[in-house]
Amino acid sequence: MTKSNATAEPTIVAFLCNWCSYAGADLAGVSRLQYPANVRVIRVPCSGRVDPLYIIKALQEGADGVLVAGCHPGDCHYISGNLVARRKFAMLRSFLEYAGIEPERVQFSWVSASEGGRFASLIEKVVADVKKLKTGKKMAGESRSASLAR
Amino acid sequence: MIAHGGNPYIGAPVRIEKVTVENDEKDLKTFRLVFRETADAAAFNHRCGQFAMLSVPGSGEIPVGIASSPLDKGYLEFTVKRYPTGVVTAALHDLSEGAAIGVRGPLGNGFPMKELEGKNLVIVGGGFAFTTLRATVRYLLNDAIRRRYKNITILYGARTPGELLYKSELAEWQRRGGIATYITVDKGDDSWGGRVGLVPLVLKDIAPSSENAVSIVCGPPVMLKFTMLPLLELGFTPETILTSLERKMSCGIGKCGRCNIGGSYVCKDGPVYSYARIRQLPENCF
Amino acid sequence: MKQAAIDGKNLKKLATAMLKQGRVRGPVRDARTGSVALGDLSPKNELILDYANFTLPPKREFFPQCETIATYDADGFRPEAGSDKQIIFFGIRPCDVRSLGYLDKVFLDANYADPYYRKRRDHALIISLACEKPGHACFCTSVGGGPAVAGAGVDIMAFNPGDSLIFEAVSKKGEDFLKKNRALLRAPTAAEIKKKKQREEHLQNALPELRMDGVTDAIGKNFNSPLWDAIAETCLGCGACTYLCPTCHCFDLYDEKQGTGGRMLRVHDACMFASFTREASGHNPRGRRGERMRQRVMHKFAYAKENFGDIFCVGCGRCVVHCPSNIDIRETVSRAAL
Amino acid sequence: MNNTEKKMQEAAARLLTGGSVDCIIGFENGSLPRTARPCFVRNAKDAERLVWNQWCVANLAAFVPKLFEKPQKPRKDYKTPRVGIVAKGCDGRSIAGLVKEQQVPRASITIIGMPCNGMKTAPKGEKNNVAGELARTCIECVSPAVMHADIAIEGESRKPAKAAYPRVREFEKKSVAERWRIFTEEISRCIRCNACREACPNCYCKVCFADQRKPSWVSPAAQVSDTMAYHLGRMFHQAGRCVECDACVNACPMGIDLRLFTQKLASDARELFGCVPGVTGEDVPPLNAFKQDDSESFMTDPEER
Repeated sequence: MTKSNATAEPTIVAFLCNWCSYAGADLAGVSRLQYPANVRVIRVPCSGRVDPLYIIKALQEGADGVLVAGCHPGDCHYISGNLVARRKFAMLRSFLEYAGIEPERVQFSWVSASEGGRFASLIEKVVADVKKLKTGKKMAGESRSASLAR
Repeated sequence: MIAHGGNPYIGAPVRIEKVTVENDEKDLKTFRLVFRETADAAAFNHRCGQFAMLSVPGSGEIPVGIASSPLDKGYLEFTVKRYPTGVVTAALHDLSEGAAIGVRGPLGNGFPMKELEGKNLVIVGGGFAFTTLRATVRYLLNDAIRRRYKNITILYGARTPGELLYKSELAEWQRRGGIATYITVDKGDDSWGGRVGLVPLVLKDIAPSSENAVSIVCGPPVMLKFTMLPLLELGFTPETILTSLERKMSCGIGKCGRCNIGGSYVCKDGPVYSYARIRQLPENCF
Repeated sequence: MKQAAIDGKNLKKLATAMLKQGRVRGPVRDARTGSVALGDLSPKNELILDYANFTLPPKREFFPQCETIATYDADGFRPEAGSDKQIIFFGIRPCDVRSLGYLDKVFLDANYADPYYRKRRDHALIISLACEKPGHACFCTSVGGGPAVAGAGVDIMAFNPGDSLIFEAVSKKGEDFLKKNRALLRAPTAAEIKKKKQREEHLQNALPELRMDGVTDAIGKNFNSPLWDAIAETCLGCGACTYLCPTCHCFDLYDEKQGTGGRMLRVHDACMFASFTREASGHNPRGRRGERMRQRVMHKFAYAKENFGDIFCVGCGRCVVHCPSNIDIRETVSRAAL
Repeated sequence: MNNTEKKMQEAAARLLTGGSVDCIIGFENGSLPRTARPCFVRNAKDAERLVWNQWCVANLAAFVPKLFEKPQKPRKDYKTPRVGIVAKGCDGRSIAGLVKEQQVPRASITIIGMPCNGMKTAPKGEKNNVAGELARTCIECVSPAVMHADIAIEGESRKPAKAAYPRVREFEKKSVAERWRIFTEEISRCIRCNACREACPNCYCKVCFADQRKPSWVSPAAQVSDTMAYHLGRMFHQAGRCVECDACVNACPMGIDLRLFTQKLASDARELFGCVPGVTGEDVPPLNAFKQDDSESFMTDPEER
């Protein structure tokens, strides 16, 4: 990850579910669809596996944005993992936004294994959203080196 | 103490020269370290039973007993067990030969080798706590040193034959004269022709004389606990039983506050204590 | 110049003069909470004289909660050099000054002097201000101090007998400071000195007295008492007591990776946390809350006495006030010393 | 002595004499003026130590999960303890939550439900501020009555407030940058003493994520970004579980306004899932459940432009 504070080329960490969204990303690749190279993919078994701490940690370690994608409702390999995730992320996104982390930085979406095109446009949208933000690396930029000698 | 530019918190740079896997489980490795600066190497003079902090950049530091003899010049050896939950031990085990780490030490008091001269020594070790005892035995076996001490008896036990450390050295000690070496395992296997039995029981069996003798015991807490009684029965007084304790440490120089037992700091006042002293300490040490 | 006085109205001028001589840390109003905290003096942040004490102890100025002690990369470690800037500390309470004297014993011992602490101490001038209104949990007089008693490590002791401040230089550094600023100072009047004496006597007797003689031996005998578990029953296991204690100095060293390099940090740690002594094998020599409570109390009242000759408690009362369960060290000590 | 306090002492003494509980967790007078502090009472004689006044602000449920931790090595003589607890509305809500999350066997707990007129807090360490103020959590409390009391002590209680979250609404109106500034300012006061976590009845994890070192989610270094991660993580673990008791706020020695943030979680849980933890809601915490028609308006649809 770069150390710069600019959002010119942001780093997006994408947590993709193994069964749908990761396959969707694969399909985008196989289909030679163009999408920005800013994304760093982390494959997870299910969107329900994504602990909010993963997202917070990614932001703290310097990610400019985080994307979580899983199977569409009804398609979850584990029946309901994505539905539990949906509730969790609804609250998480609202909470982070409340604390001052721009909603553009933390996004969630459904991408199925056949939606290579949707994946490519999703990445385009997320990268464009994050590029619009004034500052990069929200949490990391804030204070990694600041010490609290009070 | 050798550390980076005299700063007691920062290790002097060393290189891992050689890694030896010691046991069947492959969770015990001996690391041979060589100082990057010759001045550091020349100035590092440890006593048997002392320890040092090994610093793995990015992971942290751990206190480890020095397994090489003070007479082994040019390098230091440490045997480290990898714990599934341990951050530093795991990182250290993942390093290969040539990697750069840090060492600060020697720390702690060590065994009083000078005071032990002219005595019979009974060295009892169990498991991977044998490391500083190995340093001691290597030291004692030096020809110039050996004659300063009388009879030397070594008893070393491990859970299984595959868990015995320093196997080739053990074999050599058993072959050579001048010391009596007893090796035992808790549980033998098909290839094991040696003794089978727990260290305290074997100790009773071989019954070394306590006359003009000092016993040095290192091992897991439960072994220490059950070894004290047979030693006392053999006539060793609490003052003539020495042992080495372990505690979690961070600074190694008596400041960070976690290794103390009562008012005694294991890093600085220990790790070597006589059984007499241990009985004075308020907590159960093992 | 050993003794000097300054009129209240000239205090601002002294502040301006001090700011020219270095960074000045003193009692200033915290904009967010309205309370008085130890902060940077500036033309906007005026010195305040009416306060009991700061929530955070001054140890943090010399032994910060988190400091980088070295950075490293492929070439090896580079120890942090630290700042060469002089800092004038104004208004450190006498109890807290004494705590610095105790920390000196720990960090500046003959064998392993701590270079980071050393540097900060060497670059500091400490002006202590006698207490006018001790807080309701203060018990400094019971542990060998007093609201107007200068502790080891102070450079100048200041008193506030009314509309003026009286300074008494205790160290050479303090004398130099008074000499340097003599244009703003005058000799104290006899009336001022008399008033100061009266206040001192009054304050020394104003605080409740706890019996502390023999406490070390008495606690030592109760090491294995079930009392500790009983006292710790309502302990939540947080570190408020230790982090706010001016003499608690336990720390951890922590490595933080950043790319191919990283840094070594020293961070405050607390004996009240279970993780403090938990070993990689899972074994914890102080696994119970009562054992950790015992460690904290014994460290101050027995082990410090054994190792350094002093009880490491200055009676500031922070742990009493800020414990979420109001576990009161005064009560703990008297129970344990029975 | 007030009548409520007397009745509570009698109830406690009765429970202990009758042998239906092993201990009672209640309040006793603190060592400082204007404080009451938690205490454990084990025999009926000591029940007179128990007090009930306007300073009984701590949430006693925080002590309960630890009492039910089983010994590491199974012991034949281990018996599940039976615990009595002197509870306000908030303590009661926390117990209900702990029962729901199976941390505490309901049958082993006897709740002495107290009438609650709201508790006062005084600034810590200031000598002359005698008054103390009604705690914000009490002013905004939506359920002062103990709902699951086994023994209900009669007396006057506050009227439930309407759930309105005015400070949350006000904060939401600020710009994202301003919110971040305030969040940063509050969090940077933190000294990482963990008092918020330890005082919280819902923080019963045996090893907190913040203490894990493999992986290390949050560095022990009290740098602002670590501290942010700690608080975001800890608070979000309370999503749909926080009973708004302000145990964290009262425990904090630095006076950090954690309520400003925990209330957002409470507000969202109510709005999105109709859950008021410890009062209404599904049989499991809302984030352990789902509905087919949960809102997903927050999700990104790349095709919608």
